[in-house]
Amino acid sequence: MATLMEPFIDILTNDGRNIVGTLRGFDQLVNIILEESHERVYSSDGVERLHLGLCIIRGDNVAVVGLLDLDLDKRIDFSTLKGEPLKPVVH
Amino acid sequence: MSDEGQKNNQDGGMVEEPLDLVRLSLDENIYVKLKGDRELYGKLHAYDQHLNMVLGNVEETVTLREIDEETYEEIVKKEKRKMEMLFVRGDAVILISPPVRI
Amino acid sequence: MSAGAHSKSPSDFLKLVLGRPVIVKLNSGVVYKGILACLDGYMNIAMEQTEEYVNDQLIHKYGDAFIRGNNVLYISTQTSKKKKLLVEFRHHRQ
Amino acid sequence: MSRISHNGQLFFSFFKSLVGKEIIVELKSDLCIKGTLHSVDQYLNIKLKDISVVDSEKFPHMISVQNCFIRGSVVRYVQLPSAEVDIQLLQDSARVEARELKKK
Amino acid sequence: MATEGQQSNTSQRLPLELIAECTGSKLWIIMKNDKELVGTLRGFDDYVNMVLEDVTEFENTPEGIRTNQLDQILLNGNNICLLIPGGSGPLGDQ
Amino acid sequence: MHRSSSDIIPLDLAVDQIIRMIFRTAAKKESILDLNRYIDKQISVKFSGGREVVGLLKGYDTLVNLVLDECEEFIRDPEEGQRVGNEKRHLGIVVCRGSAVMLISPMDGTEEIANPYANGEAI
Repeated sequence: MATLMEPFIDILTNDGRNIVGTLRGFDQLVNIILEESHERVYSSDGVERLHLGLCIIRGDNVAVVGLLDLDLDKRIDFSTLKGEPLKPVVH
Repeated sequence: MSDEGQKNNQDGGMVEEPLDLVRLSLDENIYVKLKGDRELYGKLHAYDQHLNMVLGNVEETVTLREIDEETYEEIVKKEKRKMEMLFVRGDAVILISPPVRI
Repeated sequence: MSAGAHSKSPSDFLKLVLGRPVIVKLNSGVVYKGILACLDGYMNIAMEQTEEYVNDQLIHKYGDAFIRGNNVLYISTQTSKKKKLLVEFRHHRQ
Repeated sequence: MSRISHNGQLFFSFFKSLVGKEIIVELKSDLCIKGTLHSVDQYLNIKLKDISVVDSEKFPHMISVQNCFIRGSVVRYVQLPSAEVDIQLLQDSARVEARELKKK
Repeated sequence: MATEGQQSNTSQRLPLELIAECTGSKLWIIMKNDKELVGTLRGFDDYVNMVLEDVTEFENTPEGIRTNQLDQILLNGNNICLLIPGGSGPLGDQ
Repeated sequence: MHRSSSDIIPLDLAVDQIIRMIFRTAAKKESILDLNRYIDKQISVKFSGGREVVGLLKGYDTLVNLVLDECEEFIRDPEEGQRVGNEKRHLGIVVCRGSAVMLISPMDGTEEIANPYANGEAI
């Protein structure tokens, strides 16, 4: 876990959610603890942010963990950003 | 499980356990049926006990089924894709059919 | 299957059924009929002269077929006898 | 390409030999992520560098992500650069692996 | 899972023992999904894969309950939900 | 962890304690489920796949296989998968497979409330 600056994490879950937050803990089962996290819901009329705060995501529901580049992320205008909701993982 | 060999053809050609059928298909073109109405044709380059595989010059066929809103008929569409070299994760494999063995 | 067994009948069943015509039904409901060549501890199956049925319609034939064990619901020794459709109202008596 | 070691690690070794090459990982949610293979572990979890989502207009979820970890169990396919794969070595390793598994 | 000395009072019924006692008699099996089966239990293993004889398979379809007779089967235990010793199935005794 | 409700602790301290508590419980591997307490009591059991039963707990093992007596299963609507009122079918003595068990709760202390979503408005 980067100690200098808490890493900003972008998680895609198996049920097709996109959760963003500061990484506060994790283990080898990829259980992840995020702080000040929010879910980004993508639709044809912009991105909606649902505040979640401190949350634990169970490892077996984590599909992808991305390291977010804060500067890039800040430059995005989420009100106009269009996108389709992710599909769930189908085993 | 089964100890006595069922099919005895040439050396190493014995099918003692089901995975032997896959072993005998190395470097052969095989048919793979995957979950999610997906089918693959390709040359088998590698496999393991989980049925993870690497296939060469692969053709994938995805069968999409939709119900027509008005007529409630089922519309079947097939989408094909060609890929040169593909790793396939074994947990989605349903069935593998090797070429007919002489 | 492969681990210690309360009674060894699952492995007895396998020895009994090798080389015989079987019906294999998958969790998805798809049915395979053919000669059982061999079987392993994960219920992986190797079959010959395999026929694939979806809703009782023959869809496909394979010379040999390997079926991955995690999909298997059951392996049955016999062609199923008569099929009855009991139209029964789903809500039962108390 | 380094000799592929065995004992049930065939694909772990195979993927290690492709580190630094560009691959496309297709998930069981149909999302495709292109990137440079950075590392792999025995569960075939994959780390990619300099990623880009194929069809990113539709799925802009990872625009500002450069490196990511993908869980092995959610992978459907990995499209590989065929020029980088030594087919003969791969097939031989698979035969060796099969023989070693039968000895178990 | 429970505390080590969990079988403190001996009147406890151990689940798998109850199933073992059912060997040779009818067993009603209810799966996690909509499928049910009834058959004579021949044996089972640690994974509760089961060998059954004279099996009736009950499939819930929109048109009603469809039955299927099978001679002898090896049932994969991983989708089993409920086991009812002496049970006669969703339609009661035929 | 007994603390009087009055002392308010800063968030990051709370976060640290939560994290340490989680890893400590997991590390000790001691079971948090004591089924002994429910022997001969009525319990409700929910399974993955959606089935739901109630019955008297007669036995269990470490894999959470259960023995229930006078067991009844809630009838569910085929499409919706939700219960159809309180309609049940009688099953008698039943063994529940631990691998399918998702939720166990004692019936006493459980009380049914009106379905907050009953008037059909979407969540």
